[in-house]
Amino acid sequence: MKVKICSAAFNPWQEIQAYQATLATSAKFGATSIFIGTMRDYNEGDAVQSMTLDYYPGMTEKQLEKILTDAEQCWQIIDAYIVHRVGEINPDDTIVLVVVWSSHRGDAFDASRFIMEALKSTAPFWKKELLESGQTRWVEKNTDGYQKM
Amino acid sequence: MKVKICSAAFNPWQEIQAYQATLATSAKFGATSIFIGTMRDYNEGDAVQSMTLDYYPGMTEKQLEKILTDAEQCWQIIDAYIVHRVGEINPDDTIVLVVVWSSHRGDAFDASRFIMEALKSTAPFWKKELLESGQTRWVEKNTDGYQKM
Amino acid sequence: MSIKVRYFASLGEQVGRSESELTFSQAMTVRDVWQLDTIEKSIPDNVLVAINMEYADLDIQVQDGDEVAFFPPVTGG
Amino acid sequence: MSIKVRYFASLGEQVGRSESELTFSQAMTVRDVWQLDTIEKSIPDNVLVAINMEYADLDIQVQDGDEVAFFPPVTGG
Repeated sequence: MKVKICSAAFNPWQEIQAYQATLATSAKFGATSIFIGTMRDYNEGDAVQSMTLDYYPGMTEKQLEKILTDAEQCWQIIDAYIVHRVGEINPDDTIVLVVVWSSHRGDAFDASRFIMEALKSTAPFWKKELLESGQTRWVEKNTDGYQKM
Repeated sequence: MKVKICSAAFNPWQEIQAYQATLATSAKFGATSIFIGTMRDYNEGDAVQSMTLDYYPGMTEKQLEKILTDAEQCWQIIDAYIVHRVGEINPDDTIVLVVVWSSHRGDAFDASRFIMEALKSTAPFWKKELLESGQTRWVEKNTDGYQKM
Repeated sequence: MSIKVRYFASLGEQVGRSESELTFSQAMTVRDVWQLDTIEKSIPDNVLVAINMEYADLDIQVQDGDEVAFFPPVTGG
Repeated sequence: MSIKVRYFASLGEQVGRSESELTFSQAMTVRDVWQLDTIEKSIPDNVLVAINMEYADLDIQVQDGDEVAFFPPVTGG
């Protein structure tokens, strides 16, 4: 299991394939569940030009690792990988990638969702948006991923 | 939304990228949830050499399309794509790919899981395994993806 | 009237064929079709049925030109 | 004893700096640290606290050499 903080744009498909190639357990994972969060060009009704993602170097990695360890204790996971972007971000850029490899789909789905919710509520990242209007604003709170929007 | 039946091995990453490139709604999807089912080299305690996936041409596509339409009625989906393999399959080959693009992660997670469960319980596909021992056997029943194994 | 009957996967192996053409004059349900076409074989509890490629029940009456399919629990994905 | 205090994101902007070094002799909780270091500013309801990069409560007593961090609700992912 591994976490990675990226200060430059990354290609999620390359990241998944490169990490998957390192798994010794080829042909043992029947289920791969992947979540990709992408920057949208709008938020709360406003057009967003770009975003800055701030974090707490050291604690952020530690917290992401803790989330993976927690997930591993609740579900049967073969491996898991988190990549998270920081710094200047443009619309269409990948913000977060979560991948869980498991023998069975129930564990893969449960664990990937748990990881995303835990990341959204506990991993020290903060978004500051630059609106098309030129204004900047901090995003105040993440929404609950289990509630329907 | 689209479904595709493949009689030859396919690369899930290429499929996702090619389909995603056709989406007109770039920068509108914040969340992508992906599930990939891969052939394992064991099942129910036995080493499996290869597998044949039988289907009902015509009905299978129709049923997969119905599943996508049902998902679209329950969740806010921007697009969704299913690719499913048929014919001779080897360990490590991708059997199924489900991708859901949405504005929010709750919808993306819910819909992709719904699609997988509906596919597993209603899409006309049948697996016949060739064991390392040389015996063949039909897989009798899919397990419930919501129960922990 | 005449219908096409199809059997898939393990069910095709049990019945011994994957397709039949049936011609008859009286009204028949899907269950009757099974009994007529697979003499002496009782209908499996977990059988799935489709008429014209849509799921249906054993008690539905078949129509001229229908394609009736019988198959075991699905195991894709 | 001395500790390092850090403020992140909007909280750093509110407090007017991202880091302080504090030296003191009496026992202090995280809440005391906030009050000592950010005079006249009441502690926000939704503030999150970490000591040495692990989540902690406002009532925990700080130790010499600790890094105490205050930050707003997280918004990653």
